[in-house]
This record gives sequence, structure tokens and C-alpha cells, in this order.
Amino acid sequence: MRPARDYASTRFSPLDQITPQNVRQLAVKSTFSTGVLHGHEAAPIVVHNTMYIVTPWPNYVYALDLSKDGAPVKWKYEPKPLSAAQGVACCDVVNRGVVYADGAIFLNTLDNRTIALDATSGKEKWVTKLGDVNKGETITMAPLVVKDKVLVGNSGGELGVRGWLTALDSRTGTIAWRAYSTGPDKDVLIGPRFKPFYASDRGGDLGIHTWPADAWRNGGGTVWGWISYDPQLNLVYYGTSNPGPWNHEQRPGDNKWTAGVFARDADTGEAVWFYQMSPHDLWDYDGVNEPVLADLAIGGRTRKVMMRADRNGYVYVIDRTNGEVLSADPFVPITSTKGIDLKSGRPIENEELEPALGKVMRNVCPASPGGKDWQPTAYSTHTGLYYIPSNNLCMDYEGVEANYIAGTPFVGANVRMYAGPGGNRGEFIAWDPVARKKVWSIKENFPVWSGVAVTVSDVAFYGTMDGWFKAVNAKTGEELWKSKVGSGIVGQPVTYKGPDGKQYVAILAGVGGWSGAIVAGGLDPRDATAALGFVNAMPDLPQATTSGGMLYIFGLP
Amino acid sequence: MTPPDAATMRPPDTRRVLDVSVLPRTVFGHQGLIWWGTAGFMVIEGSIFVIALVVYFYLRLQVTDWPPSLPNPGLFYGTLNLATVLLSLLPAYIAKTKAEKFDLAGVRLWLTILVLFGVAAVVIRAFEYFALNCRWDDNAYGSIVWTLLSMHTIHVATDVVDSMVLLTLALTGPNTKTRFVDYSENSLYWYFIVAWWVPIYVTIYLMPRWL
Amino acid sequence: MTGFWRTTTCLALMSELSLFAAGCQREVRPFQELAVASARTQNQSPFQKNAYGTAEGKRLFDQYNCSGCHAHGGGGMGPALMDDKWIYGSEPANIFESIVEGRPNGMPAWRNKIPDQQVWELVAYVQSMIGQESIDVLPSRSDHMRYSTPENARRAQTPVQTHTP
Amino acid sequence: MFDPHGPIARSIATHGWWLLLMSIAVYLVVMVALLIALGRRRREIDDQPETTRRLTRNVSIAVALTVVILVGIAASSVVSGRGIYSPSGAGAVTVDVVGHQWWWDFQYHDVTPSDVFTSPNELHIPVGLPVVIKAMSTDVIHSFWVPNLMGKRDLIPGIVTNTWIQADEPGVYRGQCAEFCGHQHAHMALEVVAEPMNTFQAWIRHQREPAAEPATDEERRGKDVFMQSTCVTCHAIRGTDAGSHLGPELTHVASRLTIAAGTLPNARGHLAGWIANSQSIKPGNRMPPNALTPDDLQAVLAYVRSLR
Amino acid sequence: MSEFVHPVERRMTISAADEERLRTQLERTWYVPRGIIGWCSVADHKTMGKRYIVTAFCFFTFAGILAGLMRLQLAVPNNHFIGPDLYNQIFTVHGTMMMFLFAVPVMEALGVYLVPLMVGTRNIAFPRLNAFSYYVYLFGGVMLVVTMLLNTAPDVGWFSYVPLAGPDYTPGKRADFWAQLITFTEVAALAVSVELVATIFKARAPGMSLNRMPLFVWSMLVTALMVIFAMPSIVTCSSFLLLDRLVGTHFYNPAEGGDSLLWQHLFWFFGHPEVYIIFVPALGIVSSIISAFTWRPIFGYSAMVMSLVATGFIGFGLWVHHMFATGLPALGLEYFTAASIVIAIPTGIQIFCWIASLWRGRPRFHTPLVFVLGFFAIFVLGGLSGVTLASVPFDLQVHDSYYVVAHFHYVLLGGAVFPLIGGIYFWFPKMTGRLMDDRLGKVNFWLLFIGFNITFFPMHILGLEGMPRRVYTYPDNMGWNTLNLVSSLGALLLVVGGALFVYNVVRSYRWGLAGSDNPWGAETLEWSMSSPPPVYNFLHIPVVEGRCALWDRSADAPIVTGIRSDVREVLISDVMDAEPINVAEYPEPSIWPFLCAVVTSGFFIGSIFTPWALPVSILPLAVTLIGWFWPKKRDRERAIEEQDEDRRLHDAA
Repeated sequence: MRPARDYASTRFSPLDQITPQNVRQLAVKSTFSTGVLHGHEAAPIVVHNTMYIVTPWPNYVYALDLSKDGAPVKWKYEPKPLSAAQGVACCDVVNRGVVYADGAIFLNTLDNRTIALDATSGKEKWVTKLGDVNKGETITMAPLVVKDKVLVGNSGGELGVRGWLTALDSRTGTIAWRAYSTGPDKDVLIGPRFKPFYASDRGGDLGIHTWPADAWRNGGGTVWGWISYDPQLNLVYYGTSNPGPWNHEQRPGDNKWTAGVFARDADTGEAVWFYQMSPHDLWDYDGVNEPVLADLAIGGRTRKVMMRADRNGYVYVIDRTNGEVLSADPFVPITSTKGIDLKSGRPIENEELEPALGKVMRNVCPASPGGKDWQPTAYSTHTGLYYIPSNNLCMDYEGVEANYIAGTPFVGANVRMYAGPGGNRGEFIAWDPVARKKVWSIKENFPVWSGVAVTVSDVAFYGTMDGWFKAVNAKTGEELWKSKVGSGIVGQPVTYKGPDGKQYVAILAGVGGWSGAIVAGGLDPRDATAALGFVNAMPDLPQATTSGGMLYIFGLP
Repeated sequence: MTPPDAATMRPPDTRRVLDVSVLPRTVFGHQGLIWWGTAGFMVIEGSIFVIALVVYFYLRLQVTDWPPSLPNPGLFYGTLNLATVLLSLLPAYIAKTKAEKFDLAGVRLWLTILVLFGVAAVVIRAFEYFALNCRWDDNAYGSIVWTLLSMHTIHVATDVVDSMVLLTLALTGPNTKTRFVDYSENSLYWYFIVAWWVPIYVTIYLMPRWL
Repeated sequence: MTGFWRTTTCLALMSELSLFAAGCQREVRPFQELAVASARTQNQSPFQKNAYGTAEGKRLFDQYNCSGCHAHGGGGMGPALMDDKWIYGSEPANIFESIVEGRPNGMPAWRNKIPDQQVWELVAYVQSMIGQESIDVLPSRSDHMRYSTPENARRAQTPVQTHTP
Repeated sequence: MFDPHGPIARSIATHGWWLLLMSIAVYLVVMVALLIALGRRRREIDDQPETTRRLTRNVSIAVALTVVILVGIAASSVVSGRGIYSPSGAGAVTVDVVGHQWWWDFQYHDVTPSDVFTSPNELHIPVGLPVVIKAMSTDVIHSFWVPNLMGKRDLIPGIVTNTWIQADEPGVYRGQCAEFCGHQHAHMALEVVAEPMNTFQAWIRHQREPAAEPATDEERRGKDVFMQSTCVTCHAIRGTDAGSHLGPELTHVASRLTIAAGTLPNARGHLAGWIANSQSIKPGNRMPPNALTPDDLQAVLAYVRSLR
Repeated sequence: MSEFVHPVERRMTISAADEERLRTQLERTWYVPRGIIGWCSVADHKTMGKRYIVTAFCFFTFAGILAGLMRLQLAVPNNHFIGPDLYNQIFTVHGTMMMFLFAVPVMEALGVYLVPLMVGTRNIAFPRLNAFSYYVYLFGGVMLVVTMLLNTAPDVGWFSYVPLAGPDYTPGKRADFWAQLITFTEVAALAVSVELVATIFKARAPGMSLNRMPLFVWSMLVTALMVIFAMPSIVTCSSFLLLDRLVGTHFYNPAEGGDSLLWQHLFWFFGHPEVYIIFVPALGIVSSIISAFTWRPIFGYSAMVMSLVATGFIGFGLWVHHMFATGLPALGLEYFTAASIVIAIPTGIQIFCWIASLWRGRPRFHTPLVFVLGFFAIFVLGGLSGVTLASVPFDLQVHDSYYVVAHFHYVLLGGAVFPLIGGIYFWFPKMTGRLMDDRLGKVNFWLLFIGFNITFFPMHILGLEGMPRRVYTYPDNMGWNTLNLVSSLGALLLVVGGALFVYNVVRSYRWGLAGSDNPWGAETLEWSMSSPPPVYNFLHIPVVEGRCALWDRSADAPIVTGIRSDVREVLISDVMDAEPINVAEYPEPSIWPFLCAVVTSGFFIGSIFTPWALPVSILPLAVTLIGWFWPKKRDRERAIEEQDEDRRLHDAA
């Protein structure tokens, strides 16, 4: 139904046929080549015995009929997005998934169109153009349908785009409201209901005043990550990306409302609260990571919380009713900040590392992709653990003057990344959000750039960039099973019950994305700053995998 | 006093003379001229080393991490080289004493041993470059340690070649007495090179661990 | 004997002086002499053998955000430029066209945004990224983070066109 | 130095005059002594032991006097130096002085980030109040120097240093880069406009505003040409899509006294020549020649001239 | 000292025939080879010294013409005569050439020529090294001239501040040529300094103890020692610059942990002593001339020597006064103010002592002395403006303005070039055997003196009015027009004066009055032999009996015998007392130093373009060096002689 399975974005499946005991018997049941080479970050979704997958640009949508042997293609939809859109997609031309609601499949194309397709026939129902490629805007996120609205946000924080979240009428495609992430309060949809918990977020038109004059017009804060929805409170939660440019000296101030999380009324879009994880973000610590909603017993009472493993390396537990941070604890080695001051909600910056023009700051951890980038976490109510696919990367960072030319990158930083302490570039972490500590973890050579799925039978699935699809015991972290697939995995595993009533696991392989850019884009590792510095950390990836999109469906015999 | 007159300066027929024919023609050490040339160049090269070391510490003050985003240099080969060159002081010293006694056989033997030590030092030096764990163009730290090491390597290599040439001369002749001064000064220069390896070794290998 | 030495000496001196001969053109700084109109039709960057033009190209490569997509040759949003795979050809005219007209997979057209003589400077620099310039013209490192071996220390590569437009 | 208009310059000038007078006096004394030594009537060489004693005494006295004078100079130097290093009061405003090849950028600090603005090549300061300067450079070493107001401060890439400036009378003071910085070191000048506090504040308020909207058709067309041509890749105009800071910001360019870093007075004709081919005026500068049609050029001129 | 053999003092009869025989043999032994190969093989200090001086003056002329071009460009505001690109090359080459190819080398050249004569020895120590250093210097200088002619000349100022001179802001090879020129001249200057120090310390005639050394020799000693300690600094920093540009090291890249101020520290740690390296020999010249033209020893010899030495030491402690405007901590700056002011004290002492010398003696106003008097008038002014520059607040105002240009031209032209030209007038008869025209000389002086002051005095005022240095043009409305025009007109006079000097030299060389051995009646040993000096300098090495070698010589002064005349033997003496302690043999002329210099130059120039120049030139370099030191026929003879000698001694025993 949705990439994240539920509105709370838990990726927690109640299916229990696959257990730690029988998971070793998993075998490939079906495969399907997408015919596209770039990073496949999408989650396949299964509705009415049909699996829908979306590829990276050119954003083909395939409907596979699971009820037939070999899952043949039911229909294929080609949105024919503009070729030029590839040139403004910051970190590979990915797409993170489609969503199904009311007989329709909703698709975002790279060239800023949201398209509703008839789920059975693949016919276009409506198309709405939301942004302009020439300004650097793209859309890579998976939409979310809440009631009668399709929520869509844009990408392009590295191109001086002004971020927004737009709600479309799911029947007609007309724009219901649009909430910008920078600029005057009326653009941000800040009104009388806006009650942020922390003082620094209160005040009029902070989206203007916390920027140098006019800088908010190309200040980033795009919404390219995940949206969660709490039906009880009728609030949607989503994060805003980094402020632009990366070079912080060109944007003194807190740069509201970037690198933070918004809670908005699902119907009107009015902002209810906002919390900024990285005010005046120095290191491209986007705030787009998925808010995972759960009810946890904290301090003796059950609190409605939102969990976020943020780019800045902290696991936040936030009261989702008002935006109060209950705890924030590092889950990866951190040097860029010295902790989170829970009183003000602000991170304590490490002033020694504050980047200055023309000076290389060394050993900044986590690196720009953060402790965890877009790759979604999972939360199992059964184990009470929060599963984080994380990166262990540090970087050298030099601020340089960024030059705004519409439709071209607006970054202003030279970055080279490398493995963090320990030398492993990734780690799969099980985190106890109540006890605020790591329970177990599996070190991975490459960053864990795939999403996670966990089942009630305590099996957690994730993939690695060198092409292993793994199942681990969700309680102990014991590796139960793994299977090598054709390309590195940067997608999201899903598990579903097939038409035959059996439980299946599906994953899209196809290396790419920011971390896989060296393979997907054929980049040259001799340049340490290639792909904004990520290539420097991944020079050996081309030896480990090649590109190519392929769907794998695993099942028990 | 009146201005001097050329006429008064004409030498008389019988003159006071200072006969220096008895003076030695071959001298070792600072009484001789060669020593001063060698010393002059040692002072110049020593100044360059001092300045390079000063630059090292100056650059150290510019940054917080040292070595910046790089591992510390490996100790093994540098220390091995230190041991080698310190040991080589012995053949150098003996070769020098032999030279000053005009003992050609001794010079040949100990100069050969000195050359062998020198070659060993150069070979070990090649591994030291890998033990630095950085390239010269990585950052200023890499630049200065490569420079320090290379400056010293050039000195070592030059003196090894120099010793080889002298060894050839010792073997083929002609071995004039002044040639023995060359053999002696060669050891002096080798002392100089060895002596500089100590502060450079300490700077390259130990300073990153201490600072 | 004397004749031999004399010849040796003269040859040595002449070879030293001949090193300078290459210097004449590569250091000229053509601030404005460039005939823009004629430059468009030619297949040779007027800055090709010119250190100043190539260095200006390097500066512009950063300032016009070329490095935003192509990084410092390693690529990112755009393809790598320091490897030997040249999608649209490596002739100066090809590169000029890529910059001015853009290319369909995302390279924007810079027509009217970058004046021709600066495009030619960029062409010269792009060629120098794979060492397609004489060594006395290739740029060295910048006063920035070290990202790669400086252009003047890279091994020259022969570009291969990988795609026929 | 001859025409000081600020406390630093005045303190330097006072000190300098004192030094110069002292030097002239010493020079005269030495020259007179020399002349006497040369022209002294003497029959023959004066080799009396008594002469030698007298000479020794005189030389010793001269050396002693030299030492005294030098100590005096050193002391005076330290004293007048004190006033130069630290401002005489709290700074009225803090300005980043950023050196570029070959122009200046003055960025005015403010606690509210959106009130930060830049004023290329023209530094406005309130009369009678110290202004704190943070000196920095983005490329090579430049040196900030306004002879009538203050001494030099080098702008060194990678290093930020603080100094201050103050003018006691309203006026326009010319400053120039004093450290050789490449081709156009000669044409890297700036204007310091010292004005009364209320004028200064009005100026600040005006500078904070976005650019004026084009009023006439020609100006509108000029804006279109500007936005679609080379201009937009280097210059920023606040309130429009032009956001590049490679060259000086043009939001209020028409209100400035000069163009091209003090090279030319800000007049339409100069501006036209500058846009068409700046290389003939300031060879080697970073602005390329622009092959605009005459109509387009006029339109752009009209637009740029409207950015008051 | 007891362990040493002492020379035997006795009386002996030396007949005229003996002397004639000795003369013939010495002439044969110390021959100066002829022919092209011979020309490149010369190892005689006088020949090399003259070549050095002539070469240095050629570069002086070239740099002077460049200066003339600059004044032409600056004569009127907004001049388009020379564009910024060319102007920057011109002023860079002018400064570089004057400092590195004229001022330091010409002073050392004078030392190469005069010091062996003054200390009473037959040649400079390490004569082949001396030849090598000359050729390296020559090739380096030619390289710079050629770059200027090929539009490839450095354009970053003689100080080459990074990052402007770094790889990012000076593309191409212009700055590399500058950096490598430094290497050329430093190699040459350092080698010469070692030779001079060794000559002065070890080859003095018996009796010339340190406290009897002529002041000129003292000044050369101080200079040579300053070179030895100062120049390594700039060798290091220019090599770092070359490495930054060629192989991408990061010494001056602040982003990667380098520092652009590092350059300034290293450069000025050399750069300030450099000024004294140029100026101290001039002090020696002044002392020589004053003493010769007053027929009196210089007043206060000890004070003069102490001042020279003090200048040498203090010169190293004040480099930061070139960096007052960089924003270093104030306390440090004040220290350097104090140090910079302190150096005025030794200079003052010297000025006062000279005045006292003039007071005591009866000056004879020949051209050399007139130039020295001009030196007083100019240099004292330059020195005083130097004291003002040491003061931080004043310096902040006038630093990098024309005031500084005026100041250092007063110090360098007035303090070094005027005495130098005086020195040329003074020693010309010794070098050539002919006197220079005195009347023309005085006209020459007045042209230069007036031209100089018209050119440079207005620059003081321009600087105080705020005109910065190194600008290729200036606006019209600044009130600088008149003074600049005046200055440019003055430069015209200077050019005429310079031309007249050249004319006088050429004319006197061909047609000048023949001078006697000692036309001025001066005191130092170089005046004791014929003019020009014979190839072996001294028929008999003299024994010095007092501070003024010739004036204090008694009628029965001893001479040295027992030095072989059939090989190039020289007397080596003790450092302090010049007690003879042994005899050394100097090498024959050889082509190898020249070839080695060719290879070295090839390496230096090649390494501007590629680091592979190093491996490529190692082999030829080794070949030429081994050839240089490889035993010659003479060594075989000598080995046999020594064996015979040993056998004889053995038999006798």
C-alpha cells in the first residue's frame, strides 16, 4: 500500500510465516529486470495480488501480476520524464516508490509531475506539474496519501531550490495547499495554531529573518524524504532538508525552516509545531529522515513519540504532540557536535570544526550523508527495538564560495569522505529507544544504504551495497540467511502475503543513489570530491558490484 | 707620518725571510683548508635543515590534527635506519683514523664497510617512504615530512655515491697524501649526515605521537 | 679534442636556450584580443596552448558551477571528465558544443550565459583534465582541498568517444 | 599622511611629523659635521693624541645622542601604536572587508541575518564613531588602505584579523589596495563615505531594501536582457533571480560614486563602455567583453541605472 | 700550538736573477689558459672576479633600462604606454635582477677580486668552485633576461608573495622562472661565500691577525657569513614554492594546512639580511676609500669592526618589520620595532667614525672620495627614513607606498651603488693599469647625484600623499602628476649619468692614463704589486706588520719563502693570528666546473617544467662532478714524489 507499510512508518510486518528457524530455506521465487541501470531505491508495493514497482528515471511503472506464474507484466507505464531532469538530480536519478490508494497508483516523476494511474489498467487519471526542472527542482520521494490528499515534496537542496510540501486532491490532482520550508509565514503556512516547543522557533517570519536578505529564495529545505501521519492527532510529520548552500558563511542565521521536522494539520497544511535538529546546518545534515511513530513508555508513562535516527548522528525521541525532545543519543561516532542540549533543543556545536572559507576541517563525523541518510528504519513493537541501517563515515570539509546560477548546483563545499573509526563504512544497528542504547549491531563493509523490514516473527531484512540480501534475528542480531543478488542493494525490502497465502519477501536490487554514484554514474575515484565527496569513500565499490535493476522475490519452499 | 713612498719599499738584497718549506703539506682537521670548505657547506646545509624543521613546527601550529586525517608514520623502518646509521658511525670513525695514519689497506676495508652501511641506509629509506602513510601532495604535513625525508635521503645518497667514488680511488690510486684528507673528510661529512638524522627522525616519527 | 669540447659546449648551451623557445605563446595573456566571431567556427581552442587561458578555464569551471556536477573531474550529477570515456567526443568543437548547446541528459545549454571566449577557456581546461595539453600549460594544484593529482601530474590519456550523438 | 581625517591617521601624522622633524634635524647635524670635517682649515694631517681624544669623546657623545633619540622614537612609536591597535570606543558597526581580484566587498554585520547586506567598493561609515573591520580575502593578499583615515591592514586568505576605522569629518576618502595583487592592482580602489549618523542610517535602511523594480518599458526590457545574458552568471540583484556573487552585487549599483573599483566615475557613458568591453579599460579584470546589440546595451544600461 | 711545526725565520740573499727566475716559474705555474676551452677553464680569481663584475654591470644596465621604461610609463597619469601585464613583468624583473643578479653578486665579485689580494694570497680558496659559481650565476641571469624577452618573465614582484605567486593565481611558468632564478643565484652566492670565508680565515699572509685585517676584508667576511646563514632560508622557501607549483605540495595552501604567511617569514628572514649583505661590503669600500684619500687609517678601527659584526647579527632579528601590516600580535611588532631601531646604532657609529676620519685627515677630492661623500648625503637620509619605517604606526601608513620605494633606493643606490661606483673608480687602475678620467668622473658624479635626488626624493612625498607601489598607472586627479613627472625627468638624468659611467670605463680602459702600482698611495696589500696584478698576485707572500699593511711596513719586512713555485702552492695560516701552519695546493684550471655548471643549469631549468629533470640529470651531474674531482696526471706524479720522499726519509732513518 505504502512503501513504509503503515502511516507510522514502522515497516513492521505482522506476517509470521518466515521465522528465524525457517528463514534459511528462503529461495528465489521470481525475478524481473527493470531494464534501468540507476539506483533502485523504491519499495515494491503489493495490492490485490499485483506488485507495483517504479524504476529510477525514466520512472517506468510496472504492474506485475503475482497471481500468475512468474509474475508477468500486467501493464507498464512510461511517463517519459524530461531528459534534462537527470542533470539536476543531485544524487542519482532515483525514485523512492509509488503509493496506492483508492484504486489508483500515485507516482512522482523526476521532472516534477505527480501522476495518478488507474491501478488495474495503468491508464493516466491525472497529471499535475509541480515544479520546474530549470530551477533545479526534481521529485524523488514517494508520495503519501492521507485521506483525500496526495502529499508530495520536492528535491534539489543542492541546487538552491526552495523546498515545499504540496497536497494534491487525490481525485483531481488540483493543488490543495503548498507549504514552503522557507520564507514568510504565509508561505510556510504558519498561523495561530503554530506552537513550537522551543523558544528559538517562535517569532514572526523567521523564515525570512534567519536568512541573509533574499537568501531564503534559494535556501533549500526541500522535502524529499518520508512523511508519517498520525490519524488520531490528524497530523502529518515530515522533515525538511539542508539549507543551501552547504557553505554556511553564505547564510548566517538559523535558516528556518530547514533541517528540521514539521508537524502539520493533514487537512489544511497549517503548521502545528516545528523542531529544528540542525539550526544553521553546517554539514548538510538534512532533516528528511522518516519520523517513526510509536507509543513508548518513558519516564513511567506512555508517550506518543516520534523516533528519528537523524543525519546528525542522534536518535531523537520526540513527543509528537508538541515537539518536545525527550531524548537524543548518538548512534554513530560524532565529532561535529558535542551533544544535544535538551533545554534549548539545540545541538552543542564543536566550534573547533566550524568550517571557514578556504580551510579544510578534518575528521568531521558523521559525514554529510549522516549517521543515516534516507534509508528507512524499522520499528518492531514486538521486540521494542528500532532498526537503523547506518553509515559510518567521516569527512574532510572545506567551505568554498558557492555561486547561485539557477538550475545549477549551489553547494559551496569541497568534501572527501572516508570510513569512520573502525574502518567499517556501515553498520546495522538495533536500538532500544527506551533504554537509549545500542542493543546489538552488525558491522558492514559498505554503508547500509537499503531500508529495513522487520516482521512480528522477529526476522529483519536488509541489503548491502555489495549485493547481499540478509535476514537477521531481530532479537539477537544473529545473521540467519543471506543471498547474493545481481547488483548492490539500495532499495527497500518488503514482505507480503502472496495470492497463495504464503509470505514472500521482495527487494529491488540495482546499486546507485548518492553512495552508489561511483557505479551508477561511472565516476572517477581519482577525484576525491566526486559525487560531493562520497566517491572517495567508495573507490572499491565498482569491484564489488555493477549496476542494473532487478526485482527479486524470495519465498519459502 | 708621511705617505708611503714606493722607493722605500724596494727589497734589499739580503732579506729577512720566513721559510715555510718545513710546514706540512698534508693536514687533517680544521688546520687544513678542505675542512673549512666541508664545514662551510655543512653550515649551509645545516641551516637548511634547521629552517625545514622550523617550518615543520610552524605548520604544526596551523592545524588542530597532526598528522591531519592521516595515521601516524610507521616506526619500524625509521628506527631501523636510525640504528643502521648510528652503527655506521663505527666504520666511519675507523676509516677516519686509518686515513689519518695513511693506512691504505685499512681505509679500503672500512670504507667498503661504510659504503655497505650507506647502501643499506638508502634501501631502508625506500621503505620509510611507504611507512609515512601519506603522499607529499596530501596536505602540508605530507609535504613537509616528504621534504625532510627527501632532503636527508639526498644527503645520504650523495655521500654514499661520494664514498663509492672514493673507494674506487682508494682501490685504483693514485693515493696521494691529500687523498687521505679526502678519506678523512668523507667520514666527517658522514658524521654530519648521521647527526642530522637524529633530530629529523625524532621530528618525523616521534613528534606526531607527542604533539 | 678542442673541437669536440667546443661542440659539446655549444650544443649544451643551445639545448638550454631551446627550452625557452616553447615559452613564447603559452604565456601570452589575451585579455581582449580574441576575435570572438572567428573563434566559434574553429575546431581549436584559441587557448589551447596558453597557460593563462587554461588556468582561467579552471577558475571558471568552479565559478560557473561546472564542478557542482562534474566535481573536479570525477563527476557526480554529471559524468566524469578526467577519464577516457568521452560521451560526445573530445574534439574542441565537441566540447564547445556541449557547453554552449547543452546535452540532452541534463547538461544545460550555456548559450548567452557564458561568452564564447570564456567557453573556449573552459574547453582548454576540460582538455587539460586528461593531460591533453603540453606540460608547461597544464594547471597545478589549487589553493583548496586536495582533490586529486594536479592536472600537470596526471598521465595523458587518449579519450574514446563512447556514444555517437 | 598630510591630510588626516580620522584619529588613527591623525595619531600617525603627529607621530610621523615628529619623526620627520627629528630626521631632518639629525640629517642637518650630520651633514654640517661632515662639511666642517671636510672644509676645516688645516695645514696638515692632524694626528695629535689630543685630537684623537677629542674625536673619541665627540663620537661617543654622538653615539649616546643617537641612542637617546632612538629610544625616544621607539617610545613614541609604542605610544602612538597603542591608539591604533584598539578602537577608541565600541564599534558602531562591524564590517567584513573582503578582498577580491580586483574589487572590494564590504559586508555589514547585523544580529538579524536578513539585515546583513553588502556594499561593493564603497564603505559608508558614520562620522565620529569607530567602525570595526574584519579583514579577509578570498583569493590573494590585498591590503586595505585609506591614507586619510588609517594605515594598512593586509587581507590574507585563510586569516581573519580585526582592525578599525574612524572618520572625524564627513567626506569621501579614497582608499586603495596597497599589496601587489596581480594585473589590476593599480585599479583596485575604494571610496570611504563618511556621513553623519542619520544619513548613514538612512543609507543602511536603503541598502537593506531589495532592488527597485523597473519602472519603464526600457528598464523592463533591460531587466529581461540582464536575466537572460551573461550578466546573471556573475552578478546578484536582490529581489530577482540573479544571485551570483562572483562580481560585485548590483542591487543598488546606481547609487554608488564609481564603478570598477574606483576606476571610473559612475556615469552612463562609462558604464556603457565598461559593459561592452571592460578589458580595454582595466585589462585583465574578470569581466568578459559582452557582445550585446546596441539596443540591448541601452536597455541594460537603463535598467542598471535604475538600481538606485 | 706547540705540536705544530713553525716556519723558520732567517735571512737570505735573494738576487735579482732569483727573482726573475721565480717570476718566470710562477707565471708558468699560475697560467691563465687561453682559447675557448681555456676561457671556460679559468680558475684565477682576478679573471673570474672581473667577469663577475662586468656581468653584474650588464644586468645592472638591463635592469636600469627596465627602470627607465617604468618611469616612462609613470610619467603621466592613465598612461597606456605599457599595459599591466608587461609592467608587472618589468618591475618584477627590475627588482629581482637588481637584488639577485646585480647587488649581491657585484659585491661578492669585488670580494672575489680583491680579498685574495688584500689578504696576501695567490688565489681564492676552492678556485674551481669559484668558476662553477660564476657560470651558474651567468646562466641563471641569462635565463631571466631571456624570459623577459620571451614574455615569460615573472610578474609577481621580486618578493613573490604567495598565494599570488602560487599555482592558483600565476598560471604558466612565470613564477617558476623566478623561483629557479633564486636557486641559481643562491647556489652561486653560497659557493662564493664559502670560498671567501675560507680564504679570509685560512689564507691570510703571515702577521695579518684578525685585528689587522683591512676593514674591507672584515666587511666581506661579515657579508659572506650573513649569506651563509640567510640564503638557506630563501633557498628553502623558493624551493617550496617550486614544489607547490610543480608537484602539488601544500606548503603555502592554507586549506590543506599550509600558510601564506610562512612565505613572508621565510622570505624576509632572508630578505632583510639581504639588504645588509648588499650594504655591508659598501661600508668596506667606503672605509678603503676614505682611508686612501685622507692617508689616515680609519678612526676607531675596533668600533668599526664591532659595528660591522653587530650589523651582521642584528640584521637577522628584524625581518618582521616588513610584515607590520599583516595583523600579527602588537607586542611582537613592538619587539621588531625596537630591533629595527637598534640597528641604527652600529650604522651611526660607523658614520661618526668616518666623519672623524675625515676630520683628522686631509681629504683629497678625487672622484672615488666624491662618490663616498655623495654616499653620505644620500645614505644618511635613507637611513633616517629607515628608522621612521621601523616605527609600526608610521610604517602602517607608508608601507608599500612610494615612500618605501624612495627609502630603499636611498639606502641601496646611495648606500651601495654610490660607494660601488666610487670603488670602481678607486680600483680601476689596479684592475686595468689605467686611471679613469677624473674630470669626467666628477661630471659623472654630479649627474648621478642630482639625477638620483630628482628621481627619488619626490617619491618620499608621493608616498606620504598615498601613492601605492607597484601600480602600473594612477588616476589623474590625485595630485601626483607633477612629482611623478619630475621623478621621470630625474630618471633621464640618471640614465645619462649611467651612460657616462660606461663611456668613462670604456674610454679609460682603452685610452686612460697609465697608473702606477699604487696611484692613490693606499694602505692595503693589493696596491703592493703591479697594476694589473700578475697572475700569481705576489712574487713573495708578504709578512704583515701592522694594521695598514703598506704604511706600517718596515724597511726590513720579512717575506715568505719555501713555497713551491712549480705547483700551485699557497700558504695556509691560523684563523686568529695568521700564523702559517701548513701549505696547500690549489688545483689547475679545468673545464669540468663549466660543464658541471651547464648540467646544473640544465637541471634547474628542466625542473621548472617537470620533476623528471632530477632523475634525468643525475647521471650527467655525477659524471661532471666525478670528472671535476678525478685524479689528474699531476696526482700520479705527486704520489710518486711522495713515495720517493717517504723512501728517502726511511733510508735516512
